[in-house]
Amino acid sequence: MIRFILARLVKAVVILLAILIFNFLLIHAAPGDPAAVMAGEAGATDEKFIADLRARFGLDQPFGVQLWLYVKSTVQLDLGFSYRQNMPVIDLIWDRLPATLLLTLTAFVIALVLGVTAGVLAASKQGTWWDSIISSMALLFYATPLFWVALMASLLFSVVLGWLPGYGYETIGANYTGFERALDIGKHLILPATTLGLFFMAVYMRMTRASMLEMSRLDFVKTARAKGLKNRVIQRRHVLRNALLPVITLAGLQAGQIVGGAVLTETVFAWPGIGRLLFEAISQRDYSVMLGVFFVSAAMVLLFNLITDVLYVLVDPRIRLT
Amino acid sequence: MSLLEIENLAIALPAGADRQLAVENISFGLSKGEILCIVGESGSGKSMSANAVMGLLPEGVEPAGGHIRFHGREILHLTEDERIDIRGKSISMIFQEPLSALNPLMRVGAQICEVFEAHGLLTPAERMARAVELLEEVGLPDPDKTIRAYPFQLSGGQRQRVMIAMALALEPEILIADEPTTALDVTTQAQILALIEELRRKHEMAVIFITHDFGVVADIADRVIVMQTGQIVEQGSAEDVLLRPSHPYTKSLIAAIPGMKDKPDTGQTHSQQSPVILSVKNLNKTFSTGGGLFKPARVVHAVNDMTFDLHLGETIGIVGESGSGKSTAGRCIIRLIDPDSGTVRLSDVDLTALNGHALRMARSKAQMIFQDPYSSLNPRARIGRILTEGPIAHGVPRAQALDRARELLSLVGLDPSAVDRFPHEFSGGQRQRIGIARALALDPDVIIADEAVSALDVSIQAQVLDLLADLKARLNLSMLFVTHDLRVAAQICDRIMVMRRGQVVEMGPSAQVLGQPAHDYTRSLLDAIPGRHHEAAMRQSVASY
Amino acid sequence: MMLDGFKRFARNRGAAIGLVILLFVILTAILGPLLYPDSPWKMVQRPFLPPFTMDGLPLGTDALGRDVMAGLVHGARISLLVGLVSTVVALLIGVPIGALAGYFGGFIDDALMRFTEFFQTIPSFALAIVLLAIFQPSLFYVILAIAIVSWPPVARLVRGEVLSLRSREYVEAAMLSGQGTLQIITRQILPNALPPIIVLASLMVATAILLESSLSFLGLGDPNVMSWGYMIGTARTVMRTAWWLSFIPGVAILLTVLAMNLIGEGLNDALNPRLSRKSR
Amino acid sequence: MRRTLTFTTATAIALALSLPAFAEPQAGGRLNLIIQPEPPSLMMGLVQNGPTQMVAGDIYESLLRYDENLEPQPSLAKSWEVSEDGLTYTFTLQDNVKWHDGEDFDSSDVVFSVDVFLRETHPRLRASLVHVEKIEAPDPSTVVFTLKQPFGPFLGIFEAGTMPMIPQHIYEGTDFANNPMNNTPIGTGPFKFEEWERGSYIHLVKNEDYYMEGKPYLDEVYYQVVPDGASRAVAYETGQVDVLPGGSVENFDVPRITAMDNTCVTDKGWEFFGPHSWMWMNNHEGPMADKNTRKAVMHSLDRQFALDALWNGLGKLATGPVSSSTRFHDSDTPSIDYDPELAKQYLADSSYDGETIRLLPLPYGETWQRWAEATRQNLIETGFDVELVATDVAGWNQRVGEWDFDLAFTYLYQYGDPALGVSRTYVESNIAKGSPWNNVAGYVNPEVDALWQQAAVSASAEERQELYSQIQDTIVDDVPVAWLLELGFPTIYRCNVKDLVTTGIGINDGLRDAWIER
Repeated sequence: MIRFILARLVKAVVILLAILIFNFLLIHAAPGDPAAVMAGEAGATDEKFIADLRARFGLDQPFGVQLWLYVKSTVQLDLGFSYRQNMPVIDLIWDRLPATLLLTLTAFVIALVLGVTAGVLAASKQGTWWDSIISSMALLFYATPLFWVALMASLLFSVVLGWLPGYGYETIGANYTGFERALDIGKHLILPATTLGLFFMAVYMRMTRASMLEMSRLDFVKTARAKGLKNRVIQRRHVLRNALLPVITLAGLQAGQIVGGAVLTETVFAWPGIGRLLFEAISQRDYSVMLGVFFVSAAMVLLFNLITDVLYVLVDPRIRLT
Repeated sequence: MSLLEIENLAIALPAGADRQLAVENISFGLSKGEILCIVGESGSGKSMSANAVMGLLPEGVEPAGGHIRFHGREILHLTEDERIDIRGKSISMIFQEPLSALNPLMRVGAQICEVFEAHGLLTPAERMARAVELLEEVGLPDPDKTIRAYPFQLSGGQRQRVMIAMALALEPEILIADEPTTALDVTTQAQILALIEELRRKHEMAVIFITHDFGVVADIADRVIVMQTGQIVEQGSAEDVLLRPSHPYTKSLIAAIPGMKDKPDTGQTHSQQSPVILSVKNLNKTFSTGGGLFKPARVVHAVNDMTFDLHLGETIGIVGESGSGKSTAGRCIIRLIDPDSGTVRLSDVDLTALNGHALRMARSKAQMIFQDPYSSLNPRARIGRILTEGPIAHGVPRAQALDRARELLSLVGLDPSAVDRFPHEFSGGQRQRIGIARALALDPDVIIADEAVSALDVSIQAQVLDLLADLKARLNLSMLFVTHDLRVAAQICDRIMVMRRGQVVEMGPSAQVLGQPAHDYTRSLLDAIPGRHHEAAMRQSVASY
Repeated sequence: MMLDGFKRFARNRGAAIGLVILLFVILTAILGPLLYPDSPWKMVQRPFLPPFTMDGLPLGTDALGRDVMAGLVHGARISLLVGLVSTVVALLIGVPIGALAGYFGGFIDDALMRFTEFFQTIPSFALAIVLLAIFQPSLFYVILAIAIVSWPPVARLVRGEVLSLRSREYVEAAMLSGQGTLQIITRQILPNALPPIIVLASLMVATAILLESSLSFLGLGDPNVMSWGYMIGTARTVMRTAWWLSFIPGVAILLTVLAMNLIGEGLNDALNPRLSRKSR
Repeated sequence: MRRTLTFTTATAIALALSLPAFAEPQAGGRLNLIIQPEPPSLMMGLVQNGPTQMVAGDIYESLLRYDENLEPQPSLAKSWEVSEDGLTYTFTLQDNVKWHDGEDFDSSDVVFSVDVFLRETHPRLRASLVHVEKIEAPDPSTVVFTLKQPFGPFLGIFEAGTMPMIPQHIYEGTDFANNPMNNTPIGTGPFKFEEWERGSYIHLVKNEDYYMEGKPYLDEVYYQVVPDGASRAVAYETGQVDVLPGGSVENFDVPRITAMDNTCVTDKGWEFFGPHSWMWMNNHEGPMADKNTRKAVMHSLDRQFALDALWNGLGKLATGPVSSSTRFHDSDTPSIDYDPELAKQYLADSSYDGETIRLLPLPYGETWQRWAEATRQNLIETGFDVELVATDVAGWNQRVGEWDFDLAFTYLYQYGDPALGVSRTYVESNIAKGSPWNNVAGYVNPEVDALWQQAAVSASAEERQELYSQIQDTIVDDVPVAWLLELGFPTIYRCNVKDLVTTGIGINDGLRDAWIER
């Protein structure tokens, strides 16, 4: 078990290193010079100003040196300095990361819990109108553009109905503390987390349903019936547990998509997370921030993967014990 | 009054199946403590009535008429709750594939305890204690430890013992065993049969034993029912049915059982004098699995220092149980698997020294017949393409290759027009004939038959074996015949090589290996052959008609 | 076998509905330029004309007075084009990688799968954004970016299929009969791996259309072609005053993607009754 | 047809502005504003982009501010004198001015700020400082600037964004760029920096020790960061913000929002900047090197449609290089009108033969993107083949700076005087690859260059007017760029927020006087 996790960690580190180099190459292949952007926004410029900026960015160093410095410092958890924001990148990310984690984890939990529940319901009522309704809903969510749902949801629930706040992380300047603040954040979280979670909910629901039906056909379910177990027990103890394995695998594979979806959701709902930070950084060519966010989001994906791996292992003894 | 009485049972298949009723007119009784064997080939409907007793018919399959009475009470149309009460408590069941019949995610102890839980019996601690007792009773070693094991940690035989323990938990009056030993090695099968026999005696339990193997029937049956395409064709006491079969179908089945003494002893001297066509020297292959950064690899010696010569026109059988390395050996010889060391000389060419194109060309002289008639033919290729691809790859013009394909089809007993059809249009036995035709298409010097008849029903098996024997005689083929079934090997092989865990434990002329085995392992294999002690009698009975 | 599949497909009500919708969209894409020969960019009326208020402009006009119906019709071509072409490109990347990895196993498999895993670990949408930031958004690069982020599942699926088909006895028979590796992969293995690939591809078209619209929404689409995603992206800022401008193309995307999904499900039920649900 | 459209916004503006604030200011309250995009830093000596100026304009001050006619008004200097020869400028500072950390502000801070700090860090000011011989502080409340030669626009550079006062006691002798105090800016302004929750808001609080008795009126100010235009509109509608500065919501949303109750709008407060938009035309090479092609482009543009449909009628058609709010604008310069037929004629006379014109939109949001689309359609109808080249900000900078375009949208501030904000984009000496902010078009006219030179160093306003009129006539005929609009940025606010825009610099330094009526 520990050995398994260690092996996974080593693999994750190797992938992270590869991602570091890849990101660096990728983003440096981009046209556009951050010094020029900054100079532009300053309103006017001259040679000296741009040269100064380039020196401060390290953009005057040879390419290889920039790469080496980047990898070296990243390994030491120093993700560089954003001269545009005048802050260390790690601080910027650190500021935004909790919001993104809160959003993605909530969406993930919503998707998983609702998706699996609906999937179980649909599978156990296979062929009834319950099944049809749940399956159709899932198909619909699966086919709807995320940003569009987000827009429509904010229009409906925030503007037209006025039930929920339509943007932001908390009520600004309200200075809530403790439970009140948590409640406030929770209210702001509902729309973005639900819209982000909908698509994945549909995915998990479909997977759970299909997997439940497939498991129901297997021999051990027949054994369980031959024992005289009640159907409810069979569904829960034998079918569901086995059916969850592919769902967990899928959830791990989709971690990356959730983080990616967060870019859209955070942009529409003004959620101050790293997805938005990334989009802003890309349009401003803030190399160090882009690289940093990329690195961190990839690390997040690996973390998600690790969690699902561990979950998988906890559920499936075949991996744990061999 | 019988314990269980089945009367005029008919079971309907869902619309669109190949026939309307899975079984019809089924009537039989089962008395306390009796072992009733239901025998039949695949598709005969032999499992259906047993499943109907449990109320475990597959989806869409419904009882269409008749009665099933348990202690005189009609149980064919019970509610689910009433059925649950009977299942596991009064009637229990074990299945063919013990790995898939156990929940892979639960410890075996928990799965046994579930039986008590399902019927609301005992406290959790008592259940555990009972489970340990049960494991002990079915002969599992170290029951205290085994109870915490997961199914994948046990061997096939052990898993089937767990299944039996589970079925025994509430001391049911009837045990339904649906092909419980088919997936097991022959020695394990013998042990399980003995166990069922013993438990039956101890608990006075009635057993419905479903099987396709007359050998097994001969070993354990009190009474026998023979089924063909949904009908009972013959039933009676074991002795009557086996020794005095009345129905032609029963007779043909009994006659088709591969015998031990069929092979005349003359072949040996003849082929030993002919030239050596295939020479294997010091062949080795090890597999290592699961190696990783933090995990030592597990090394399995699949083929250990194998050496032998195959003469022109000779057939050598490579016999062993699963995991003995017999298939690996066959594949190493033909370079489907690269051996670690050793040489394989085919005629004058060292196959182990070749690679790439040269290997592909040289290998045409050694061809293979495969086990599974369903996966050995490309489902998307017409038979014509399947039979001509090889020759065309070796430069034969397409038209000529196609003519040859037609010839080959006739040779293996199929209509030449088959070239235009797809594999799924043929039955298992016919496909196996196509596989043989494909192997012959390249005019090989040596044919390796890997369990070539194991997946076939016994009557088909006999036909294919006859075909092979015939071809061998006509074409003077040299053959390596890989099989787990000593009876089959006996029928066709000149010499037999017995393998265990990668080692050749014994090799010699068939008659000698089978008649006076030198090695204990060979002897134990021979002893475990089901129905062995009744064979002579049965054979005689069929012959006398 | 294929014929059975077709029957099963045709019997599936959802798939039939999907097929009808998709055929309609395809027809629109083909005939659209005939019905609306003018550029969809042409400013024809006053801005923000609501739907059903003027003859000849059934869906009204957008922020610059352009005909929404014309945009919708021309957008159908682009959405389908992006969906199909990017899927084909993704297949061209993913199938060979998966096939090689699955067939050869060992080191090659390891290397290719690490490579694939690596692409799967990077959040794909963010990767698409960065790729477009680098290449500058044009139709070509939009398609390329979508293909680059969507091939890994193909590679994994194909690898899995090839891995299991490779050990089929008919493949061994083909090896023994002297056929070359390439021939074995293309003639024996891939045709049998086709059903799940077809299913995955149909779903990928749907995903690609969604991805394109998401990118356009963020302003990373090709500014010279009228696509549905572009239309929503444009209309987002005026959603409050002219909600129908984002609603209408949104519904178009929804229906098309839904149709692709329904067809994918139908194909799945028809071609792999038991298979391939696991593979995604 | 299009001309018949009615835009009510313009009338609303007129109404809002015609109501002078007679009521007595009330102290207290909190003001919520949108800030878009989030500024990279608030240290105005180091960063001078728009968002930084808007927030830091309340923290930092300069010696002067300017009214809507660009007349200088007292700020940190309570009075000033200019010598007859136009070479000596003497400023007398306000009394009792303190930095936010309690230190006294005096003339040595001014000398340090201008001569040391900003000379090092502020490129735009540096360009003006070349005219300055020396800066002296004869006593703590007096600063004297001595020029090498007369410099006409000199009195126009004392605005906070151009010349913010930097605390000498914090920065002297340090590495300016990496001083940790950059994150907690210290100025003399009416509001102090309190907190910056990145990605959410910037919180400023009232400077209790402000030198003007009773001011500021507001207790605290929140600048809220909301990245999406639609969300910003929602924020105003749901009452979470009170002020939408120019550019914070898409123009398409403006009519709807201004129609709300208790909502006022003004396009004042931009006179100092005079945002002037045009399309760069690549005079260096390609089709646009031909004057006839350029004229064809200019006549193709339906700018009135753009003004009405995209800018809600706010702003004006630009008539030439100098904005009408900038000094020395000549309203008699003949302008070039929308005339598709004439455009086709010019095109026929030009050397253009069907090349694809690469048009770069300004990546500043929807309005600009739509504008480029409309422009492309205008040009296509004249007979050009036009392709939009999508870029982000960085790509735009790169392409424009490298002259890798045929047409490119842009707009620039004019800072009140042609010598400060106009000449830079037309003189030959300012042609240099690498920057998108100089004479990118590559316009060369030595005659005009000489006139620019002469006008800048003239001390006489009449003489300057004459020179600048001459310049405007010549340049308009040469059409080096395609002038579009004098942009009107609407500031939208609740009507009970009073005195929000009182100067030509707008809300960048307006919160000193603002108050909320209850």
